[in-house]
Amino acid sequence: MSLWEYANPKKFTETTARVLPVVVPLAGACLLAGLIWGFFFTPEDYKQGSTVKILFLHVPAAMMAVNAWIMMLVASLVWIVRRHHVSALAAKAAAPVGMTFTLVALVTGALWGQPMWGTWWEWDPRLTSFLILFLFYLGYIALWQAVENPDTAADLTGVLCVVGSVFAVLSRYAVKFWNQGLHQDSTIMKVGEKDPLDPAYYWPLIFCLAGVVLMFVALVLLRTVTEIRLRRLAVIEAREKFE
Amino acid sequence: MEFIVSDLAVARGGICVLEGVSLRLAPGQALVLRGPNGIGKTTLMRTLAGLQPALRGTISAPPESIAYAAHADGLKSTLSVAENLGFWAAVHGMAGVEAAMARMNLTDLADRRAANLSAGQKRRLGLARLLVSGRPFWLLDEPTVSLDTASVALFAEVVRAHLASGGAALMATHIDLGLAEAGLLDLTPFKATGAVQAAQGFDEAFA
Amino acid sequence: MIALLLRDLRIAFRAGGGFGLGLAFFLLVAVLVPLGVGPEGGTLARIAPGILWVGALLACLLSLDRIFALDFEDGSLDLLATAPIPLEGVVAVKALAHWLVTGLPLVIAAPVLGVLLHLPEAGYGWLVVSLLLGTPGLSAIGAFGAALTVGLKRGGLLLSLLVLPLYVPTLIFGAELVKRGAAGMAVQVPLLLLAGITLGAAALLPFASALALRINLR
Amino acid sequence: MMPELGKYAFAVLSSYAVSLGLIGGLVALSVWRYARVKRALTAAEARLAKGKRA
Repeated sequence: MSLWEYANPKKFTETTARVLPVVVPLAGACLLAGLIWGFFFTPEDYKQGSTVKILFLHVPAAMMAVNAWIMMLVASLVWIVRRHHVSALAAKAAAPVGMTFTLVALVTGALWGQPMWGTWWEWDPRLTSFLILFLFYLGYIALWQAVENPDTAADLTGVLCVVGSVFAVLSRYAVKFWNQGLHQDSTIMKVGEKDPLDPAYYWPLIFCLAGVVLMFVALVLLRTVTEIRLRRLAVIEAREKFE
Repeated sequence: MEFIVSDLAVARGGICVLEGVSLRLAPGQALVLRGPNGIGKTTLMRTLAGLQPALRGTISAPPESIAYAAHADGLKSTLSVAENLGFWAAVHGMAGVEAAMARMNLTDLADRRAANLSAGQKRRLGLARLLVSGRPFWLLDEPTVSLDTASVALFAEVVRAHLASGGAALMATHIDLGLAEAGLLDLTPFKATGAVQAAQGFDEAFA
Repeated sequence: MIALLLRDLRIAFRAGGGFGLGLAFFLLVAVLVPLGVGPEGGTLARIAPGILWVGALLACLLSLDRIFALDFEDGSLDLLATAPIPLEGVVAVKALAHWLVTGLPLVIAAPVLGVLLHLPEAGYGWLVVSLLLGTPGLSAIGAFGAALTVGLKRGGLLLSLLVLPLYVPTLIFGAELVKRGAAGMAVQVPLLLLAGITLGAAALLPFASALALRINLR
Repeated sequence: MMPELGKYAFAVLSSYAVSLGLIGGLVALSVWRYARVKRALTAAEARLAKGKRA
C-alpha cells in the first residue's frame, strides 16, 4: 500500500474522518495543558517579568508560520510534479492557517516588544521577515481567490509558491543584512531570544509546540476535506447546468 | 506530412464538450467544421493549435506546421499594416510581406495604422498573416467574419492557391466559401454525453 | 526575437504607448517627498537613497500589467505561443523591452532627482550603478507577476500585491548600496548580491513566467 | 487563582486575548465552512441520485 493512495480524494476524506477524532482531542489537550501551565504556573523572569508568559504563544505561532509555508511548498511541488489534486487543495487549505499564525506571531511580538523595547514595532530582522512572510501569504491567498478555474488557480499558485519561497529565503537574508547595517551593537535584540531557556519554561513550551502542530494538522485536514467537497459540488453543479 | 487527429476529447472550463473527434488532413485537402454555436469549435481549434491540452486522444502533426487564426487578429493598432505584417513575417523568419499584401488586396493600405482600418480590412490583414507564416496547416476559426462578398471570394482564392501548393486548411465557418474540394465534418455527433469527465490525472472522486 | 523587441519598443514610443509615464511618476515622488518631509537638507540627504529606490520601484510597478495584458487582449499572445520563438524567449524579450522603456530612463533621470533630494556627492555614481544593476531584475520579476495575472480582469492591484514582496531583496540591497556608497563605506557585498539577484532573476524567472503564461492561455 | 502579572498585565493579557481570539476565529470559520459545504454536498448528491432514478 503506497502513500500516494491517500492522494485519492475519497480515500483522503475517509481517512480524515478516522484521524480527526484522534488528533482534535490530542491537540486540545496539549494546547490546554501547555497554555494553562504556562499562564498560571510559571515563575516570572528576572529580567522580563511576567511578559515571558507571551513566549508560549509567540514561539509556537512563529514556528508554525514558517512550517505552514514549508508544507505549502512541499504540497505545491507534489501538485506540480505528480498532479494530485488533493495536494493542491491542501496547500490552499493551509494558507489561511499559516497566515493566522503569522499574524499571531506579529501581534504578540508587538505586544511583547512594547514593554521590553519601549516601542510597538521594532524593525528587527525577525519581525520584519515575518511581516514580509505575511505579505507572501496575502498574495498567495489573493491569487487563489482571483482565478476562477480551480485547476488554473492551483497551477498558478503552485508556481507562485515555489518562486515565492526562493524570494522569501532571499528576503530573510536581505533583511538580516539590512538591519545589521543599522544596529551593529544593539543589545535589545538579544532579549527576545529564547535561549538560554529556563527549565521552568521548557515543558509548558514543549506542550504548546506539540499542541500547535497537532492543531495545524487537524485544521489543514478539515479544510482540505472542505475544499475537496467544494470541488465535487462544483462538478455536480456544472454537470446539472450542462444537462 | 499529414495532420491526424484521433479520438480527441476537449474540455472548456473543465467540462468535456466534444469527444471521439477523429479527422485526417493531407496536403491539398480542406475540411470545413460545422456545428451549432457553443458546440466547441473554438475549443477544438485551440486544442489542435496546441494552446490547451486535450482531455484524451492524440494529435499528430509535423512540428511547427500549424498556423492558427483566431477571432482576434493580434493586430497592434498603433502600427501600420506593413509593420504589423512585417513583424509576423520576421517572427516566422519569412519574407514576402509585399506579396501577401498584394494577394489580400492591402497594398493601398500599407502605411495606414491598424487602428484606422475597417473591421473587414483588419480581418484581411489577420488572414494575410497566414501567408507570411510559411506553415502548411491552417486552422481557421470563423475566417470570414466581417468580410464582404468580394473579400470572401478573394480569401477563397487564397485558400485554393494554398491547397494547390501542397497546403491544407481546417475551417470552422458557416459561410459557403465555394470551395468544391472542401470536405465537411459535422461536429454534432461528437457532442459529449458527460461520460468522459476524467482529464489526465483528474481524480475520479471529484467527478 | 529582435523583431519582437523592435515591435514592443515601437509600440511604446508611439502615441498612447505609455512611454514616460513611469518617469513622470518617479519625478512626482521626488517632488512630493520633500514637500511632505520638510525642506531640511540633512534629513533629505539621509533618506534620499531610500526614496529614490522606492520611487524607482513604484515607477517600474506602474507599467508592469502592460507587459502581457495588451497582447493577451488582442490575441497576439496566442499567436506568439504558436510561433517558432520559444515562449521563454518571448518573456525575456518583453521584460527587456519593459526595462528599456521604463527602467533605463529611471537610471538616467535618477541623478537629477538626487540633486532635488540633496543626495551626498559620493552617492551619485553608486545610485546609477545600483539602479543599472537592479532595475533589470525588477523588470524580470515584474514580468513573472504579469504572467501570473494576465488573464484576470482586475489584475492590476493583485499584480502589485504579488510582486512587491518579491521586490524586497532588490530594494534592500539597492538602497543599501547607495547608502553605503554615499557614506563612503565598503560596497562590495550589496553590489555583488544585487547583481546576483538580477542575474538569477533574468536567467531563471523567464522559465517560470512562460509556464505561468501557458497555464493562463489554456 | 489569577497569577500576579504586575505592571505587564496589559501586554500578557492582551496577547492571550488576541491570539486565542484569532485562532478561535479561524477554527470557528473552518468548522462552520466544513459543516456548510457538507450540507450543500449532501443535498447535491441527493439531487443527483434522484435525477438518475428518474
